[in-house]
Amino acid sequence: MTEALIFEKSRSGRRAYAQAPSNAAASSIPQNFLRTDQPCLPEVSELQVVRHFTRLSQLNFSIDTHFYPLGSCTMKYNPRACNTLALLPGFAGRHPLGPDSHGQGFLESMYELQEMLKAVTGMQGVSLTPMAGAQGELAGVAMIRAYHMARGDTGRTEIIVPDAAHGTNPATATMCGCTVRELPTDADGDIDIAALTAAVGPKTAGIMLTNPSTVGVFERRIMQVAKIVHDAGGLLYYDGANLNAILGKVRPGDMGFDVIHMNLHKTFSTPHGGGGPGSGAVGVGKRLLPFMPLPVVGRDGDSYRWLREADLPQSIGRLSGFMGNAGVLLRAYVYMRMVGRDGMRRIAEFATLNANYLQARLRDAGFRLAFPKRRASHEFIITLKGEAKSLQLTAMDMAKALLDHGFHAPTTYFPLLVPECLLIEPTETESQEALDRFVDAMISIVEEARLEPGKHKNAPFTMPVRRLDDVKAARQLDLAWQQD
Amino acid sequence: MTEALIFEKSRSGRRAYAQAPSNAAASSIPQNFLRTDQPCLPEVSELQVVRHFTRLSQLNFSIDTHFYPLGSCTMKYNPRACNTLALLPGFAGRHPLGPDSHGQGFLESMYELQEMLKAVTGMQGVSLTPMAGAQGELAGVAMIRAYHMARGDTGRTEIIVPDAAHGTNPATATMCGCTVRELPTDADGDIDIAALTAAVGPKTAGIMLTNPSTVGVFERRIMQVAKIVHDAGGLLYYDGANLNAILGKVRPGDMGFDVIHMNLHKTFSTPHGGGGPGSGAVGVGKRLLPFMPLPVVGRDGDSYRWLREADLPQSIGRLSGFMGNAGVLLRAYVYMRMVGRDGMRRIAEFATLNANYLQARLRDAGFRLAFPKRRASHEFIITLKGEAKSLQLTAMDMAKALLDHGFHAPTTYFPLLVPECLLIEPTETESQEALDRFVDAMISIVEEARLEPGKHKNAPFTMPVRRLDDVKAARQLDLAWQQD
Amino acid sequence: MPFIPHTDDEVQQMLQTIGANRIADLFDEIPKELLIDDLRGVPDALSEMEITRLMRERAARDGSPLCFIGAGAYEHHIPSVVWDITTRGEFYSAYTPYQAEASQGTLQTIYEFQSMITSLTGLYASNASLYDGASALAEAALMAVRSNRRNKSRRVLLASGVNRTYRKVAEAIAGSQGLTFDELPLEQATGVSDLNALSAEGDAPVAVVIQQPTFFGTLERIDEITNWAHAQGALVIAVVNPTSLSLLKAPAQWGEQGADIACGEGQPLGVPLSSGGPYFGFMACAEKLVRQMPGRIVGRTTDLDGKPGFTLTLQAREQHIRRSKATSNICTNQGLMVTAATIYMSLLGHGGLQQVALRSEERTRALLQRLTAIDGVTLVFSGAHFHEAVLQLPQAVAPLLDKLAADGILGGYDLSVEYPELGNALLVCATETKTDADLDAYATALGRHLAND
Amino acid sequence: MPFIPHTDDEVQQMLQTIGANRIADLFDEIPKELLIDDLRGVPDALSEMEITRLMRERAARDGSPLCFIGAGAYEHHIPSVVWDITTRGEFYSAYTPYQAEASQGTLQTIYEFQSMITSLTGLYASNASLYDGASALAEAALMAVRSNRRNKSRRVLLASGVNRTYRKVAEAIAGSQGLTFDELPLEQATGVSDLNALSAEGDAPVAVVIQQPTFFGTLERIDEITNWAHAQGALVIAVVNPTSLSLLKAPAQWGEQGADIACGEGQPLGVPLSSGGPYFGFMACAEKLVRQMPGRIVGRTTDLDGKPGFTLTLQAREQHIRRSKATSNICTNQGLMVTAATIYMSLLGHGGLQQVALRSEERTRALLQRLTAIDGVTLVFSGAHFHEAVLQLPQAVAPLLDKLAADGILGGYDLSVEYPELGNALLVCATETKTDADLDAYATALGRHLAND
Repeated sequence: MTEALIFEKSRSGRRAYAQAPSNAAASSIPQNFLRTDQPCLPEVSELQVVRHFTRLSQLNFSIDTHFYPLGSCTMKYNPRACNTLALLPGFAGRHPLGPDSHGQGFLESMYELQEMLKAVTGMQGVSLTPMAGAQGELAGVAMIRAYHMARGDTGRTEIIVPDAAHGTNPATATMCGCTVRELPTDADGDIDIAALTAAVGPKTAGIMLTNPSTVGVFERRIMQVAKIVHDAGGLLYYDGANLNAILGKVRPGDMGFDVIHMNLHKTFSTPHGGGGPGSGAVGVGKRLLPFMPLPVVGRDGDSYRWLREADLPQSIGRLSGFMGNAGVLLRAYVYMRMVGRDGMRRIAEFATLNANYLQARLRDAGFRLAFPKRRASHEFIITLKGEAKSLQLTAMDMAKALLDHGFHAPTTYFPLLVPECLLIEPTETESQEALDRFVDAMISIVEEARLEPGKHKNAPFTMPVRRLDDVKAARQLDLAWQQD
Repeated sequence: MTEALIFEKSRSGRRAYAQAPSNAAASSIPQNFLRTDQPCLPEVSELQVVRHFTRLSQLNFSIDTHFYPLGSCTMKYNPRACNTLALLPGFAGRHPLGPDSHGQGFLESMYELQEMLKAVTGMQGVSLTPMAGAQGELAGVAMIRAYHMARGDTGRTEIIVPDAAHGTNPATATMCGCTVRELPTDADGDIDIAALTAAVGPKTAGIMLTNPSTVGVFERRIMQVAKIVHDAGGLLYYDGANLNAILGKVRPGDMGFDVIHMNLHKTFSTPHGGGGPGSGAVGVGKRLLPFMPLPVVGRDGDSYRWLREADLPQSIGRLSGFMGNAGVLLRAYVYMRMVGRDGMRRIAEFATLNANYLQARLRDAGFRLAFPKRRASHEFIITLKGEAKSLQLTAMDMAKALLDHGFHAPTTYFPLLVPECLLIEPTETESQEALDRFVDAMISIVEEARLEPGKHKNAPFTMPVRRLDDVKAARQLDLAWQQD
Repeated sequence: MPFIPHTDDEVQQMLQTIGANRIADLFDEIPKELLIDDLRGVPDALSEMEITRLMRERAARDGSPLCFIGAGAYEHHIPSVVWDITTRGEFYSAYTPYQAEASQGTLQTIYEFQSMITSLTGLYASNASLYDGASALAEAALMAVRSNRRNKSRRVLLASGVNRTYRKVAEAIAGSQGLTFDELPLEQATGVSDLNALSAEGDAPVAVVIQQPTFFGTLERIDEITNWAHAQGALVIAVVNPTSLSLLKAPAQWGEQGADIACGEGQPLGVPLSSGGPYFGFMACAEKLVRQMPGRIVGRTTDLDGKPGFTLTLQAREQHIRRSKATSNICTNQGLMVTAATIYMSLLGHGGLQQVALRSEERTRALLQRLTAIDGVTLVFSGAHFHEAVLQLPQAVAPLLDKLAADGILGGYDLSVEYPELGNALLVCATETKTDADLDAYATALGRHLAND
Repeated sequence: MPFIPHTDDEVQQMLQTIGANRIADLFDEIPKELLIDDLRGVPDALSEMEITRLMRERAARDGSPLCFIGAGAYEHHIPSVVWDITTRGEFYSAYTPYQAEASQGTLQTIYEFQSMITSLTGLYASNASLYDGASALAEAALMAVRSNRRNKSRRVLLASGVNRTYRKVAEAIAGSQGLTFDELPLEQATGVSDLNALSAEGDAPVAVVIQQPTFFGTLERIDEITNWAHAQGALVIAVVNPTSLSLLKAPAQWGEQGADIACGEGQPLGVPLSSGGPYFGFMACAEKLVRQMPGRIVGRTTDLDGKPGFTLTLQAREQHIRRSKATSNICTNQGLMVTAATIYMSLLGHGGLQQVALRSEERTRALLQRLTAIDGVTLVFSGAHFHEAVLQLPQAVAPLLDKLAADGILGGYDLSVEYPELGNALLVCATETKTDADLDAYATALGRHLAND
């Protein structure tokens, strides 16, 4: 089942007429400013649009239709109420430059969101403005840089990053004009302390860590790591991608981190939307408070207002045209209020329970764990190095075969240091049965491969398309439909 | 692809906790009133509910996903705005017994809807209260009965119905305590005038007609029919199932009808919802005005109110607990306002254009029309009598085979008088390409049957289930899930 | 042309295929004198933007008052999931599932709905819905007459607590077939049927209708009346509130043999108040009556491969097959509402529905406590209530309700019109949606208005 | 436990499988001193009913004022279809389409979006979106520096009409890599860049940014500036309003060679104002620059059977592959907004989008006519405007805006803060959503407040 392009359904002169305003008088704009060609937007009826995009939607896997155990992405249930309430006309219709007097309901919610995020992270201040995790990282590293610069400590331009880190970490360091120094991971998934000690020095701006780390285990010597970095004059950055694993149990602020970004679209369940919008709110310790990105919501007695340049003169500045992904923040606010104080802790507990259960069941079924001596956090890694060799069943093949079994694939080939790896994160909102069925599918795929090695090279078999030619996609670029 | 029952996903103690109110104090109701067993509602999480019903929805064909050329059902595009606006909190939250002062926005819309429906039908009064076409029929026949009774004309208990009529017509007559007299249809699809003349008499309460009729053609001698029935003392009932075919072109009131029901879920595009809710508003001529079912919206200057028993003392009474399917009426109101005066006529014109085009293309492709000498109205009939014999391709087989081609089946085996018939209604919202593709599918099914007669006995092949055993369903009743 | 996809070129091509010159030619079989030129009375088209603005203004005019009216339609919290999923195009824009293989989503949903209704009522079978609670009672009465052939009576006896509007609707719908409806007298102290009147009953009725909880929110003596009715050879029809069934005895458990038919208004199960509809009626019955049930019924069966699947069944009862001999003329029912209700019940589960019932009952008690603390306001009926109750006011009800409405409070349903014998009686209701602040607001406003007079 | 499905029995079974006694044991690798007991600062959970009530009250408090503010975010009618379809679970709750075979819906939608953006801009390729218009400009500036290796400058020259907030954002994001931003002077009479200043320019900038229409709603001399920039060896970055592109010259047509990169704010294409986000930035570029583009890009390819399909492509540019050498650190972008915009553009088509543009322009003219008829209110810049314009008021702007806000009218954007040299300058905007009555209401209120002082 595939769907023709919307352009192929277009007929010159067709129109969804209820959607255009009445014909306007001719433009008063001089001819030399006007375009002479006609852009190829499709000319289709309203029913055609509805049918086209409804059918396209059905070609997707999604949380609402499938178990989606994607490591490092926290694909938990997105409560519907969050969306409904964020789209209430009073919120959805509010102009970003409208006066604070017509936005107290919104601003109060944002202020309370800042307070709740401070509480769960143990930080001293929160700015909601970054529009995704990577922008939160950028804000964080920029604040670290600004801190050193403000102290006249201008030589600190190195950011230390573990080799297993998310790609956004080194990419962000570069964007902030820093250089990257990679740190090896030891056999049990911890940071190599000797290497860290050797790495820090007068050039150290800071270190970027995820804890639990990207290999799915908690960095046990985090306090020692913090001391080494702080003693060397650097600051600690917490990548919040895995915050779900420790919510309400441990706080990055207590571990010694100076700055954190939170992926609200992971931990606080705002929708992933097929690739965004996210939200990368940042939290800071005392040292970085003056440098937070603008705007931030402040409170004067019973009223709320945006803090601007005059309020935070040392701010690293603005990262968005207005004030970040406000509607995403509203969804996160609603989610946090529905989960509540006790629910926060349960998120970490049940996410961890599910991950450890799934890890135990897969281990018992014969799969090889990347870090067998460790507790799983909310995710864990298995390696198919053996199966790739003996059964011609690579991590990629397993991923595609799982699609045929009605499961979205786990994250594959990340982190890069584990060969043929699957990074599996079940989240707290999946039931035991769902996990059991997933294990059954993994087992049966291996059984099939035993009977017919290499069989899954051609998987998936039941999707709208078969396996796609990525090499061709990159070599013979076809990035936009062209009218014949 | 099928989906387990929601009960099979239930686990004792599981709950969508955000959806229940906080625990209440114990009930004050004495023990003897309380139930002692626990009803088997499923115990599932919110994600499980979302996933279950989202996946179930994907098992359906629908207008939003497929061309749905179901005769006599007018499966046209249901504009999304109609739903959105009917669910605005001020409308959706309004209690039916709330004071008129808190319902002027709703009542004004209903008053204007009544006026617009009067305009398009040429009737003198409209009551919006019937909740579906069949209830509109009941209201209509009850009014006819009440009219005769009020005149002391108590012997008029016979309702004349063409043999091709919808089953609801005779069933309604029975429900109103009348007997049914069937009238044959002639070879060109018109009423047999001689038979009509013979049928009418002092027992005649009225006649129920659809025009264009259920065989898809306009009853050309409608004025003569009206005269015969009226002269005999009977009244004429218009079954509005096919009103879409003549909207803005001809008005039942002008044809001589005394009462009409409209299927707002057909002509005025409120959603069919997998079997309702519909709305069967009735329009009446002058003679039946006093008998309209309650309530009706009245206007006093600038304010609107429900007319009740005191306002219409001869009313046939109430047909619903409150005032009918108000939310459906709102959707129809929005639709009519968006279509507007000129759009009404275009509905009939383009529905008729599509039907005649499809009829011509199928005829040219070798299919046999049931009434080849006639214009199609907004629908038409082909008979597969020949194909059933020569290719073992019955109307049922064609219907199931069309599903495999991505088209919903036309209406099959109705009207009963045409053997192996398909009643096909494309509606005005389908494009020429959609019709062409449908013709292509019909042709290719016949081609397949030529190559392999009887092949489609086993169709469909690509649906979530294969052809279902209806006989077993009726013999071994399984109407509800039972806990083991 | 809103919603019509045709371009001018296509129209010309299509006419050519047909062999017509103009679209008008396609109407040439219609007598010329019938064709009209213009539709006076229908205004010019509005764009979606314009109608959106208009309807938003109208909806805003109707506001969001604090509502303490029940009387057959109840404000409950409706989870966002319910209508988000129900209005998915695949449910919203599908037809009645005649083509079963292409309608398994709707059919399985109905099967699950039927399972839930049979479980709540304790009865054997449920249909796929009727229009609403009132018309469901009319259909139940007709069904009882069809089923109870030994009893030639066409008289239906109603317990005193049956909603009077339901009676009117039953009379309007079933009256043409000669059914008559009588009402048992009300026991003034308790607000339920006076059982002493049963012995005075003459000819056995064909059916007895018992509403539980009653229209007044009181609890009827269901066991006694059910047993009496069965002893008379009458069938028993239960009219029940589905929320209450999470708490109260299921109709199948009433008396020695249980009610024969249960029906009621499905609105409390996730359906918005929406000025009275669309709601849905539900109906369940004992095994022996299933072939007399009106409306659609879904059954589970198997396909050619032996896999389970769902289909409409027992269609021989229905109008499209049986025509004038059908069990009812019903065709379209309230499918989408049933989808919403099935999702609602799945989300709540038994425990959640019971919490809604318990919380509503508690809220009503809390409201009564506050209101009867006001001078001159008293509770009319003794005994247990579900989530509604009748108050006696020291003044005429209607003017007081107007004053409360001006405060944004809908104070209840004025019983003095339909039940003048009850005096200045007001039926009030509080569901789980009402906070302490809401109850206080009502009590304060009522107290103020009564003190000012 | 909201949203957590586990029953107590299941938890016990699962712990047994793991070999742990309690859930707490699963956290035994975490240093004990780090574990916290309680989360002060997070309130107790609210049920969906409770949070619904709370948020409805807050949203109602923010109201629905009549809005004449533009300044980078524009109120347009959003057809119901757009968000009904966009929020379908299959779009809403899907992840970035890394597993292409299970994500063809999202991928094809993005491919169609890219096609629409390239067609509107006239450029070769579009990415799958950036965060918003302002950050898109920052990325475009960085991209220009990467692409324009012959030019060693890191100075970016901005036309006078570039949104000042965009400049601030570009400085915050790109400043750490040594990029600096200068602004051409404003020609006071016309409200566009003073071209005389070009000859005074010293070192050639690496890129020139031209916003069309300008922040003031005026129309920049795009051809002259583009040609000048290319002559200097600078790349040209167009910042454009997508609605206006249905009417105005496409960036690829600017000057002799066309702009090299176009970017802008996608919000006008069906995205609600929503206090400033989520919106989306779009970006398109000439063929030679495609491998320097940041963000995701979807390509069409074929599957094992040769059937067409869609996949993420050119991933070697991205952070998850290239890490510290990536074109940007962007990962998550604004996917759902792109889905909405694609549906919006499909519904409107070229003709509909042009009608929106024309009608907005006409409404703004009609507004200006009414407002400049008020004593002391004048239009600041001569020449053509799109759907925004600057007015000079006879009084300080801020207090007047406060008075209008009290009337439920948001009168525009106060320019006097950012552009004190313009005096009491107010930027006003009227889109197709404004009726004559709306315009009259604004004019009447403004006239009244000015007359009263």
